[in-house]
Amino acid sequence: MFLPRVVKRQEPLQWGSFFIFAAALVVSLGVSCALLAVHGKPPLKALAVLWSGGFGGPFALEDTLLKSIPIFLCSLGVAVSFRMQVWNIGAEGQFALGAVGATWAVLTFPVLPLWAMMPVMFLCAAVAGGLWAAVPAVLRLRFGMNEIISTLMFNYIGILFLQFLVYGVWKDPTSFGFPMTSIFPKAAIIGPISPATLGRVHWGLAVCAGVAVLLAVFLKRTRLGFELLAGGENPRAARYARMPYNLLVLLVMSLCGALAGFAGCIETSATVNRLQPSIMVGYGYTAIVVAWLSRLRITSIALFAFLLAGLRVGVEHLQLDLQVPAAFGGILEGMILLSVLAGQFFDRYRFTLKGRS
Amino acid sequence: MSDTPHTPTAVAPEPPRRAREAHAHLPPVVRLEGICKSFGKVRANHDITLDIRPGCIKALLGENGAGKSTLMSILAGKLRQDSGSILVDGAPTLFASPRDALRAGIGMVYQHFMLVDSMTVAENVLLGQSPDMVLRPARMRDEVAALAERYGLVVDPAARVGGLSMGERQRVEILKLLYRDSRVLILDEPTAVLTPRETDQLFEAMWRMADQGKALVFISHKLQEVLTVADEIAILRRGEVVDQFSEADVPNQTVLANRMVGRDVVLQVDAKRLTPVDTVLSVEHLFGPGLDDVSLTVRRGEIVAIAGVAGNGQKELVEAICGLTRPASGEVRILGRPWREFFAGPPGRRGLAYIPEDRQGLATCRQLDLVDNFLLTTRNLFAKGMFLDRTEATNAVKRVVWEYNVQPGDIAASARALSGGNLQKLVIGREFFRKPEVIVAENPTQGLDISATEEVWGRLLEARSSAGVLLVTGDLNEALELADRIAVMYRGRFMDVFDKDDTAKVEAIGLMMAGVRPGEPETEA
Amino acid sequence: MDMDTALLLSILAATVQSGTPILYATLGEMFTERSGVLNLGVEGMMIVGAFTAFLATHLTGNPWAGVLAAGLCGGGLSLLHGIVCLIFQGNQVVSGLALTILGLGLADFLGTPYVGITTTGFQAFAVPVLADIPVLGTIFFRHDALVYLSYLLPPLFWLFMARTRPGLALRAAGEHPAAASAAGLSPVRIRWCGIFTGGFLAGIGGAYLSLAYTHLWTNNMTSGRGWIAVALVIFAFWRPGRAVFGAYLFGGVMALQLRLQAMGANLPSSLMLMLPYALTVLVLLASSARGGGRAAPAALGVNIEPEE
Amino acid sequence: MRKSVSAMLLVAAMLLMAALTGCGEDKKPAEAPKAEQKPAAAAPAPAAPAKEMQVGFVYVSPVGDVGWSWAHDQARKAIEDMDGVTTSFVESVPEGADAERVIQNMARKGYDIIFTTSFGYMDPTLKVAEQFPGITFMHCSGYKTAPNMSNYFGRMYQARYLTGMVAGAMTKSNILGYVAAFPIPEVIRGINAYTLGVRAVNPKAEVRVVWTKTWYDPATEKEAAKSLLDVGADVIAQHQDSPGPQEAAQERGVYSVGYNSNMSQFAPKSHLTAAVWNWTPFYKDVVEKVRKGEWKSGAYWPGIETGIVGVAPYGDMVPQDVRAKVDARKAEIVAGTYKVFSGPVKDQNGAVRVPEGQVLSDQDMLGMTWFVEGVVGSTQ
Repeated sequence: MFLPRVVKRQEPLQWGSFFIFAAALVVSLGVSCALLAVHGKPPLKALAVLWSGGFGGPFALEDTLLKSIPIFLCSLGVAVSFRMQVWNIGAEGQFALGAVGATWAVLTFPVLPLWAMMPVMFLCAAVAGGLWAAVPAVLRLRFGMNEIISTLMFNYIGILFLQFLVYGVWKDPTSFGFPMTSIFPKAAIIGPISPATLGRVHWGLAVCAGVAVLLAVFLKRTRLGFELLAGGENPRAARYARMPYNLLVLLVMSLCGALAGFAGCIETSATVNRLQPSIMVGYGYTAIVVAWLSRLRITSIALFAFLLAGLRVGVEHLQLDLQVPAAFGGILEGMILLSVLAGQFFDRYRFTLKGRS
Repeated sequence: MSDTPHTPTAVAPEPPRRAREAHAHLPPVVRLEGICKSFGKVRANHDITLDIRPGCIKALLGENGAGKSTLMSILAGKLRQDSGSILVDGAPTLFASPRDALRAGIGMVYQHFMLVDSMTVAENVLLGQSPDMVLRPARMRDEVAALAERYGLVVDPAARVGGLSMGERQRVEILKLLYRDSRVLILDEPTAVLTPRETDQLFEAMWRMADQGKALVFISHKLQEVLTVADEIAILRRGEVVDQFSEADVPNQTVLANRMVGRDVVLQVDAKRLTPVDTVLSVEHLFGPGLDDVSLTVRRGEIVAIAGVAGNGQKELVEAICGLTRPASGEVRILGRPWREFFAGPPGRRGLAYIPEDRQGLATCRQLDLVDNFLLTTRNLFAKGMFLDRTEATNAVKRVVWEYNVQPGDIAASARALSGGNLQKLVIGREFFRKPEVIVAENPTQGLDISATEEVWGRLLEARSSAGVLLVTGDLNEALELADRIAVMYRGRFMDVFDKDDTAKVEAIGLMMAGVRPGEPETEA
Repeated sequence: MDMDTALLLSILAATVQSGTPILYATLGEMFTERSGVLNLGVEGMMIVGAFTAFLATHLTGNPWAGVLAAGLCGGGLSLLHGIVCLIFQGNQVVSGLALTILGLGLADFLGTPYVGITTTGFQAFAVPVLADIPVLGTIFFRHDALVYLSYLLPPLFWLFMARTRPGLALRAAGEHPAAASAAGLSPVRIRWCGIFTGGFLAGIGGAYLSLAYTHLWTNNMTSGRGWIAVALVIFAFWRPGRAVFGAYLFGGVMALQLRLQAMGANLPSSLMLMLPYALTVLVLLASSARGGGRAAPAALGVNIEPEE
Repeated sequence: MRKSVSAMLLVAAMLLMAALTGCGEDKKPAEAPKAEQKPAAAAPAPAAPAKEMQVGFVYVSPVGDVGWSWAHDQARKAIEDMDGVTTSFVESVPEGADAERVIQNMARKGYDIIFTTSFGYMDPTLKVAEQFPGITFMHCSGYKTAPNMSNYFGRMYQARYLTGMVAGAMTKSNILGYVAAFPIPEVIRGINAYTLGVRAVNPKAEVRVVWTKTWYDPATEKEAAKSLLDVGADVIAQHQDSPGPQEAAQERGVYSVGYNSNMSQFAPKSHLTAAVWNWTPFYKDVVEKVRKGEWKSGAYWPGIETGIVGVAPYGDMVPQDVRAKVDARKAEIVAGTYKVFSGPVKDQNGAVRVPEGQVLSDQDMLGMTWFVEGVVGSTQ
């Protein structure tokens, strides 16, 4: 019998975890490419297109960077709540509510100047997204309701609520009845940072940087941040150390909602300049993949958000050049998540062949 | 720890063995030969050789951590040995899983019962061994009832396991093994969860089983019990068999104890009495799940020990006192402040310190480093507004690590790098850093070696000068060594609270642990 | 029969029909969860089932081949969850989510060329005698074969769990895997079976959508039904009887939301479409408030650590 | 051992799936666009010498849906057959930010004409059009234009009106069902025209509307049709791409009216007729004009007279007199002597929206958000 057996690792992996991640990536890309080959598409060329479409060249990088902004913001929130073992998969709905909140601000105070409009817009987005996330948190704390299901259902409800508004009361009277609000006033549009050098990359990137720094300081340097980190590590110990567990759950959920709300606000304002149902393209779900891959390290989140944004952009090129269906992106995301998840096994265990008598 | 010699257990004077000799001539059922097993760098078993004979009760005696459970888990197929072999009926056998061991007729009653609470007794007994595809509940019940009758293990086959007492559950565990005609039954610390009366019943059942030709292995660290029930004794120390005795040449208790701990002295400390002053903890008429009208006061300058068999409400009481569960009714006052007010904020200076039994799962986070673990309960001391002063915290951790001799002292390493004893030292260092005035310690020396135990005891006695200490322990010796007053807990209430000098009551602790008040006639527990 | 009664009966009949795919998926997930594994990938397995059912029927012309293919592929996809959680000790929540993402992607990717084709599939037929029972006949016995098959599942499920040896073993693996292991069973192997069976049933639930509900295939045709099934398992306290009730409750709401519009109710359609999702939240809230979580298998979602 | 068995099972299941798809592939007629064999144009310069015209299409749904995108793709294939033209398409492009990126990619890759065929592509198309003034953009179903961007649509409501006449003549219960996608003017206009057609031959009939909020969801759309059947409708019309409603009608043995293309293959026994698109002549014309440099920006809204919309062949059950009546009205519309929205037209509440003798303007039709009298339902 030469079957390997499993042994618990005594020392944590250091650099090995990087190789395991790389291996997981190779496995998932390999499986996906095999599928492409079965489908009659040249897999190597597809990989090349995927790469050049997402990362090869200034246009690609610009697109990827743009797309990684909302993914990054959603992922930050999801990562913090996953860390607390709060399975908030409602970033999608919180994103929608953030967009709704920002739009409400714009429609209610259309004449505010830029310096007042921006804070009001972001505040409303954060409040709307945060409250939308706080409801499942309260339901969990008060009634023990499973937050996975409730946040997911809140996604559907939130998106339909957005539709309800856009098809109804918020419909632009001059849009010929089409479901969209009127174009935001200039003051409510997040503009490009430097059209000459950075193309369409807008100030949302700066918001990301700001949020990331603040969050990093919050987690590393403040008492509440410490409680979040430790509480997520071991909920029993958190109770033992008399951390306000309920408050922490409420806090991470609201934080996640607020961050996803920021993302919704930025997408609405900077990318489409108005609210319309089509802003919902599943960033909230991609955020889950990013969050799990990066395990709360903010720099990793940035990296993986960029990677997965590039994947999404690259897949569009695949579609254009090789007529590969858009769903290929989903396959890649799913496979990467599954194989990385499986690969994390090696953080804690190793296989060995010795020890059989 | 050795069991205390002055615990009066109500044991029948002479084992009612009838068929002892019937099996004496038979060869061993199982022979362990040169078994070795390591976990990482820790050597749990080293070159162990043992015979297990039919009709014979073999005791495996050793301290916590001596390697008894590891050895038996290997025999039961749960763990795999690194080297060495298991001979069943003389033939070397490889156990890949408990299933293989069960097939070979070897079964184990684990310390933590392997029972499914939501199923009935009969279902649990027949789990994995009913021959039919379709279950017939009535027939299952009859079969189990008949079996229980035969070995004197009374339990209702139709009852759900979740509603049974610990003693009843243990009977179910044994029935499971008997049902599948196991030839070797391993009982891992079976008396830890039993009242003395239940212990006697267990011993009777064990003798009955041995008489019917079963080979039994009795794992324990309690000398008295081993001497009462065993036919043969093997002593394990630090993963090695240091001595084996057959019934004829069993030495006296003191010699056994010396062999077990590896040195002469049974640990004793010099606990000078202090004069208790103000009341720091008071519990009045506390009710709740598992608690039935508990009242207690602890004063500064004294140690109050709660003795009792595990599972009689100690955990619930501690959790209520330490703010983990809200008391259902009744009043808890800590340092004069009501429960709700006291536990409103994070732990601070001169408050309550809780040293829980579960140091790995409750008191620390395995993945975090020593500084973060230190900050768990001291974070309020290093808070500057909403921020944390990590530099100051790091310095404090360095001091504590040095002062309490925590090894290895790398404060950037994660807590899982520490052994149980060192982790306990860190926890105590952390809790005492806050200069607490109420200390709740729950089995603080469980799993610790002698020197660590000595140190922990010393720290607790020292802390007594400025604090009131509530010591919850399953180890009667510990209670008697450290405490000024002792409360005996049974089924969620105190049987009595008395001074250590009240010898009459101290003598009766064993009875009280079984729910019998001294002077009252003994009733069914 | 007057108009209103006829309408009511037809709504109830539609209730049974739209409840059926959810019932399959719910029972499947319940089976998996009873073995101690939480598989949130129901949506993914359903959609893969819907696609493969359509494809196999399209190729063979036999809808039963489609059902078989759907079961096998739904089960096959669920085995990925098994690999991640049973072998590699991965987090069950995240693995399930990944499975959903992957399943939706796979079905969409492979299925794009088949959008817009119809296939034979199952047709409704009245069960002789039973269909003539007043009221009940109309509601229950004028459907297709997969609906009739679904009537057998809950009692079979109950019988299996309560009255068979493998059922006992499965429950043990979900409640206390170490106890199952100590009893000589292999909880890991049992969980493999639980995962596969759950995937198999979810696949058939998907097959119902593309072979009986309609005879077409399209992306996202499960539209959240898999998630509703996950919620219903909690709502049902892990009991098959309540699962039937829950599935038909949702079928009823889905049938009703469109009929309210057809009857001329003047409500914004977005709000109507929220109904099933809002109901999921309410229903789950009700069962959580009643302590439904305590009915969960004790070891649900907890991986079995490998022995050394 | 156990693990390897399960792994093998898994592989087998995956292979099965892949094999099934593979087999399916073979049976499908080869229709891979030729563009994919060519290396992608490296130079993004839009002014590259146009030996070969490159025409790109952006679709909102899969081309296989036998619906909206399928109809456009039929025209694309026709263009592909023209000399010196190559085409490529991207399907299932979500409206919004992703659309902008896809269109931009096409523009960067040097396409000469880009057709964007869904309403939601309007703003993205406009944005990209501003960046690439040398490329011609054609946006379908919107209302915005730019110097290098036209919008275009067809007067589908004319065909809707004619199918309504057929339906109105065939109903017995005087309740007609209409499974509608989204409450946008295009759909509302179709419902109104259909209702006017119905009431032209059967003034007592009413049209009930159910919104599905889907363009292609067979399950929901079929269920919606059933819900209409349950309230007594005996003719079902639809404004989605899936044949789900047609199926529902056939199963209940009532009539149906299709949309986009001739849907009789899905419900031969119930399919009365369908309002169909035929984009080929219009698209060919656009390509020719661009090639010759005669293309002008504008809003194009051709009607039934150009053949861009039409009525599918009648089912066998449609009686001769009904056919004659509908054909006669079609001739009037083609000749321009009859306008669908000519007064008096009342809305749901009975208020006159178009007075006697007047005709609704194109502007009003494009922004229509109210139902005509005879429609039961909400426009939200």
